[in-house]
Amino acid sequence: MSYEISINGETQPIQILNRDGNKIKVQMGKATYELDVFEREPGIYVVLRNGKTYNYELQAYEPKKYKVNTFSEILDVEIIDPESRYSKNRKGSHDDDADHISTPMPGQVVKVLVKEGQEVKAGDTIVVVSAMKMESEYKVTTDRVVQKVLVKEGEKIDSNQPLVIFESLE
Amino acid sequence: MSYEISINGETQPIQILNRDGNKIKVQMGKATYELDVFEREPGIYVVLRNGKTYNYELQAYEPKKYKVNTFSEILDVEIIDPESRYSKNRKGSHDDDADHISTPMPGQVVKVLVKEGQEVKAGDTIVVVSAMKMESEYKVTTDRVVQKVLVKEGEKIDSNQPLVIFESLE
Amino acid sequence: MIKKILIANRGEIAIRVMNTCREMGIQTVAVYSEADYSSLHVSYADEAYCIGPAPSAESYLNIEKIIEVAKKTGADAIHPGYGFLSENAKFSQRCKDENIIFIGPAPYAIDTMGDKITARKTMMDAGVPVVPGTKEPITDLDDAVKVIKEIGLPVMVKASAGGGGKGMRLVEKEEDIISSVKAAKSEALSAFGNDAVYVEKYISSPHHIEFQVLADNHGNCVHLFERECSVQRRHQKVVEETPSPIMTEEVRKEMGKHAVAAAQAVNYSGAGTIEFITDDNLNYYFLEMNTRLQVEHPITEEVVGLDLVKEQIKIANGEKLSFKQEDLGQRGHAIEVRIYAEDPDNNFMPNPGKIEHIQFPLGPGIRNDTYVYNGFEIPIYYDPMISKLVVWGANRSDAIQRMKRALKVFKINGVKTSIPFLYQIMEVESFVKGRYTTHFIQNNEQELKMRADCNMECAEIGTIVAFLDYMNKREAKLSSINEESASSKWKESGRKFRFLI
Amino acid sequence: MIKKILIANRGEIAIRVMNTCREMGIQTVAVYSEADYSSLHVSYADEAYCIGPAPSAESYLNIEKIIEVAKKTGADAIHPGYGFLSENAKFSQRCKDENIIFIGPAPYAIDTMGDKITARKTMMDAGVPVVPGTKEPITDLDDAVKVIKEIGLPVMVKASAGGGGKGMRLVEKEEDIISSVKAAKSEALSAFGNDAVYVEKYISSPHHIEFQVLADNHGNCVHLFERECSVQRRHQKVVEETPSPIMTEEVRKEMGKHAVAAAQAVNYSGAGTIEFITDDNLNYYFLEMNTRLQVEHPITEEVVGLDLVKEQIKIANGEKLSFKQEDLGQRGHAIEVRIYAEDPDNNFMPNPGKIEHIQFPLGPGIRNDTYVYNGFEIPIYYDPMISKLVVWGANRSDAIQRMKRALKVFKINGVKTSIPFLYQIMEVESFVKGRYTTHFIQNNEQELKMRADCNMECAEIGTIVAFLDYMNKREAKLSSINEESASSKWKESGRKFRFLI
Repeated sequence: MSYEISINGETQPIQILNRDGNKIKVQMGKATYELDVFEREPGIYVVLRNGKTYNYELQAYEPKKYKVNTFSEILDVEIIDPESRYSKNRKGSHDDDADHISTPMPGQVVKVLVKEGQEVKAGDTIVVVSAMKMESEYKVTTDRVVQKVLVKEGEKIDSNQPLVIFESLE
Repeated sequence: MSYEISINGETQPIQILNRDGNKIKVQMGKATYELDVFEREPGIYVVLRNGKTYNYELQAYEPKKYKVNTFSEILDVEIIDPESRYSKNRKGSHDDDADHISTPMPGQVVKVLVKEGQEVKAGDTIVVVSAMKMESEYKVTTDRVVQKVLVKEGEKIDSNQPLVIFESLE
Repeated sequence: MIKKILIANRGEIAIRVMNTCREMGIQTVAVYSEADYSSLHVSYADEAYCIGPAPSAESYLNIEKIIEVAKKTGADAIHPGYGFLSENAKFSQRCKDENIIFIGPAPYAIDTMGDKITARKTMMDAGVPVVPGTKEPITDLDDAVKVIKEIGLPVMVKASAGGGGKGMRLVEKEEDIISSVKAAKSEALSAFGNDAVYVEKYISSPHHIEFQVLADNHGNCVHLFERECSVQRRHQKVVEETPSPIMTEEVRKEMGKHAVAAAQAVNYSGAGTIEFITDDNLNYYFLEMNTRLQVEHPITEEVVGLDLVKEQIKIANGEKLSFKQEDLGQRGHAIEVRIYAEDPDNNFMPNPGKIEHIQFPLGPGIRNDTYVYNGFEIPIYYDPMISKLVVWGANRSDAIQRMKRALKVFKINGVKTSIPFLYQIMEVESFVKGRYTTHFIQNNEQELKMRADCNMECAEIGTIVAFLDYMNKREAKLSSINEESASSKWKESGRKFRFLI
Repeated sequence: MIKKILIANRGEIAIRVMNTCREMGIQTVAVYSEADYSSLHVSYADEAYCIGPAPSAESYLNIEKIIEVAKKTGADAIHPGYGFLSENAKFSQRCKDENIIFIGPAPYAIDTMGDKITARKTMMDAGVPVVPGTKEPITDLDDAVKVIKEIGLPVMVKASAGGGGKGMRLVEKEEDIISSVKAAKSEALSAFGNDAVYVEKYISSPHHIEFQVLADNHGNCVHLFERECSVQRRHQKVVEETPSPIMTEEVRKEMGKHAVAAAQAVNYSGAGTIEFITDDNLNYYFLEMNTRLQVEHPITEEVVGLDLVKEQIKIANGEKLSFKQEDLGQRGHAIEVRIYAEDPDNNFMPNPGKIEHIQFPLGPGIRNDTYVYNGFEIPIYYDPMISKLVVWGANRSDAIQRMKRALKVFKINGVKTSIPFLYQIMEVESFVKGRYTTHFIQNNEQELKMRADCNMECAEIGTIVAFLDYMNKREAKLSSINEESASSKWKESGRKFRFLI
C-alpha cells in the first residue's frame, strides 16, 4: 500500500524502508532518515537521530490526522492512503463549512436568534454560545436562509457540532 | 455466578446488588455498602461513602489478585469465582514452593553453586543473585537432591522464576 | 481552635487551601458542582458533598447549600478562596450569624472596599493617595482650567454623562487645556445634552503594583511587600513577579505604609491586597483593595517565606501575628505565570477539553499549584486556568531563566495552552529588562506571536513519527483481530466461553 | 566559557545537572547504558549516546568511551554527578590531559581525601579535629593505659590484627581499663597470634553532621552551613535536614571554619562536603571529605538560596565566587527523604519493576528531584532510588508537617517504596523532637514498623473496589468480544477487510 503524508498542507510520499526494533529507516520525499524511535508513554515519543534528541507529543484527533506538539509549534499532519485519496476525490471541492454554523470548542448555547425559514443578513448574529465564562456571538458573513435549527437554548454542545444549517447557496 | 472475596486471607461472599452509573450498592458478608465509585485514571479509584472520601490505587498482578494500596497499607485481595474454587480444590494441599528455588525480585544470576544430581545439605547456598547493587544468597532449609538447574551464571531472571528444581521430598 | 474547614471553592485554590489544612492537621470538607464530580479537589478532601448543578449560581454561589453542608459536617470555618463568594459581604455576614468562622474580613470591610466611591473617599481620609481628579462635575470653563492646573498634566477630561469615548479628551500640553476642555464640553453637550465634565489625572505609562497585607484581630497589621502585575491582557493578569523591577527601597517603604494605612482604615482582618496604579516615576495611587487571597499570592510566599493560607487560618483562629514588620524581608525573586487552556494563536479562544497527558516541570525552584491530572476533562463552566507555575530564583535573571526551563518541559497534551505565549513573554526585551507597563502585551503584539523555532529537521522528524504511530496502531489492530479470530475458535469449542460469561 | 557539558551519570542527578545547564544556556550531552535506553535523562538532553552494556563497569565507569563521546560532541566539560566516576582521580586527570574541564576537584584533592590515613594526617596538620586514637599498635599494657587516659573515656580497644569483633572491648569506666585491655590483648593473641591493640575514642551517641563547602580557583573558600544526616540505615542516609536540630550558632561557626580549613588543606576547588562525627555535647571530629556533589545537596540550596550546580559550573569556568562568607545565611528549614523502590516491611528488599503510575506531591514548599515517569521500568543494575523529595518550611516543625503532607499524596503504583517507612520516621517522637543519633533507626525499630491506620471501613471499601474493578474489566472484555464477533461479520462480507489489510 502506498502512503503519502501531508504536513501543514504539503504532501509527500512516505515509506518505511527498514525496521529493526526501534531503529527505523524511512524515506520521505527524496530524503532518507535513520531514526531511533521510542514511544515512552502512549503518544509521547523520543527520537534520536545522529545523537540529537527530539521530543514529540502526538494527538490523533482522527484516525489519520495528527497534531504533533514540538513545544514550539503544533504541526498538522495527515496520513493519506489509497482509501483516503479515493474518498477525497469523490467529495470533490464542495467540502466547505459555509452551510452550517458550528463552534470550535465545546460550550453551552445561550441564545438562538433565528427560526427555521428565516432570512438573515450578512453580519447578523445567529447564535450566542458560552464557554469558560466567555460569551461568543456567531454571525453569518453573507445573506442566507435558515434551513434548520439543531439546538435549543441551554443545550450543551460539542466542538464542531453543527448548530444551525442554512439553505445551500447554489 | 456467585463470588467470594478474600482479603488478607479472610473470605466472604460478595455481590453487586444494584448499579446506577457510579452509584453502586454492594453486599459483602452481612453488610451492605452504598458507594459512589469513580475510576479517575486506570486503577486509581476515588470512593465517596456518606460524604467521606477514600482513595485507592489498584494493581491487578494476576487477573483475580489485587494489591490495593491505601497509602498506609497494601491489602491483598483475591476474587474467588466458581472456577477458581474448582481449581483450588483440585490442586489440593500440595501447592508449596519447596520443590524449587526462586527469587522475589528480578535480577541477575551471579553464581550457581550446584549441579544436577548433586546432594545438598540444609543451609547450603544454591544460587547467588544480584539485584540493585545487592547480592543475595539463596539456601536450602532441608537436605535435598538437585533435579534440574534452569539458569546459567550471568543470566537475567524475572521475579518468581524457578531457578533450581529439587527432587520431590516424597 | 479551628478543626474542620469547608472550602467553598474549586480548582487549584481549593487544593492550595487543603494543602495547608493538611499541614495544620485540620480536617477538610470539599463542596462540588455536578460538573466537578471528577475534580481533584473532591478526592483531596476528607469529605466531599455535591451542592448543585454546574452553573456557579446554582452551586458555588449557593449560600444556603454551602451553609447547610458546613452545619451538617460540623465545619468550624469556611475558606472562600478567590472569586465566587470570597468578596461577598452577605456571605461573610451569614457565616457570622450561623456561628461559622468566615476566613476573610468582616462584612464592613468587604462592603466599604467593594464600592469604588466609598473606597476612594475612605482612602483619601486615611491619607492614602488616590488618582487625582474632580469629585463633582464641572460646567464652568474657568473652574475646569483651574482644576486641571491643580491636578497637573497630563489629564483626561471626560463627559460626566458620558460613555463610549464621546466627550473624552486627553490633555498633555498646557496650551491645549482650554481648547480641549471646550471641545470635550461641546461634544458632551451634543452627545448627551449635558456639558458637565470630570477631570482625572492621566497616567500614560501605568504599572499595576499591589501590596500584600496581613492584619489580625488585635490591631496588628503588616505588609508583605509588593507584587508587580503589569503584564495583563484585557485587564487579566498574565504574569506576576516580586520584587517589582522598577521599585526602590524608599518607595517600597512608603507604599507599604500606605497599604497598611488603607487596610487599617477599614479595620481589616486577614489577608488582603492593596492595588496601586503607578507611573514611571513611581508616583502611585490607590486603585482598589481585594479583600481576599489573590491568585498570585504564591510569589509573595516564595520571597517572604510565609504560608499565607496558614496566616489566614491563624488570624481567623483569633491568634496574633507572630511577627512584626521589621521581621519581614524579601529574598530572591519569584515569578508566576497562569497557564490557561486557550489558543494563543487564535485570539486566546478558550480551548477546554480532555487533558490527555500532563507532565509537570519539577526540580529546583519550581512550584506547581494545580488541580488537573491525566485524563481530566476541563469543565466548560468555569475559569480555564489549568495551573499556576511559580519559580523562585536568587535574582530576577535567574528566575526568568528558570521559568523558561520550566515552560519548556511543561507538557500538556489534549488542549492548547498559553505555554508558548508565556515563554515568548520571557524573551521580549522590555520584559527581560524589567521596563514594561500595562500596555506591554499590546505594545509587543508582533514579538509575542513569534514562536521558538521548530526547524526543518524537527518538523520532518515529527511528521515521520506521526506516520510511525499510525502504522503501529494499524498493526496492533490487525493483530488484535487475528487474535480474536483465534479466540473465537475457543469460543466455538465451548472451553473459553465458560469463563467469560 | 563552558558551552556544552557531558553528564557522565544517569538518574535524577543527570536531570538535576541538566536543569541548571538549561537555565545557563549550556548544551547538554547524555551518555547512557543499554539498560537506560528508556531513561528520562536520554530525552532530557540535547544529545545522547549509548556507551555500552548495562553493567556500570562497561558503561558509566568506562572512561575511554565517555572521553570519546565528549571529544566527538565537542563538550567543553564533564559533570560526573555523584557515584560512578565522581571521585575517580584518574578520570579527573584524564579529562585534564584531554583538555576537557572536569567539574570537580583536581586529582590531588581526590587522592588525598580518598585515602583514610593520608586524609587523617592532612587534617591533623590543618588543625581540624579527628577522632582521637593511637597511631601505632600498642603491645605494652602500661602504654595502653597511658594512651587511654590521654584520649579520655569511653574508648574502644581493638586488636590491631583483628576483625569480626574479636579482640574488641568498649571501656567506659576507669576501673575497667586494665581488665579490658588485658582481655582484649589475650583475645587478640588467641585469635590472631598477635596481642597488639589500637585505642580509639568511642562516641556513644554519634551524630553525622556535614558541612557543604564551595571553593574557587582563586583561593576563596566558604562553607554553606551544615546538614544533619544521622538518620541512617546500614550507613546509608535516609533522611537529611538543615539546620541540624542540635546545632548552636557558636559551634556552627567553629565547625564551618574547620570545614573551610579542611578544604583549603587540599587546595580544594568546586563543591565538596566535610563529614564530621559529633557527640551529644557537640564535640566533633573529621570523618571524611566527599569530593563531589552530595545526594542531599538540595536541602542546602533551599535554605541558603544558591544553586550548587550553577556554582560548580561557574567555578569550573574559572570565575570567582560572587559572595563572601558573611553574605551567606540560612532561612527556614529543609528536609530531604530518599524514596527507594524497596519493601520496608520485608527487610528493605529492593523492589524493582515497572512504575505503573506515579503522582508527585505538588504545591508550596515542595521540590521533586526525580527521573521516573508513568510506565518506566526501573533497571535492576543501579541504585533503586526513585526520587528525592525535598520540602522547605519556615521552621522545623512546619517542614515536618509539610513532609508528611507530601508523603501522604505521593502515589507510586507498581513497585513497593519506602514512603510509608519515611512517613513513620516523621512520627517518631525522638525525630520530632530533633533528639536522635545514627542509632535512630535501630533504636526505634518497633515504632518504625507501625503504619498509619487503614481502619476497618477503609479496608472493606478497598476490597469492594478491587471486586468492582475485576467485574468492570470482565464486562469490558465480554463486550469487546461481542464487538469483534460483530466485526468479523464485516470481515466475512469483505467490506471492512479492505481497510484493515
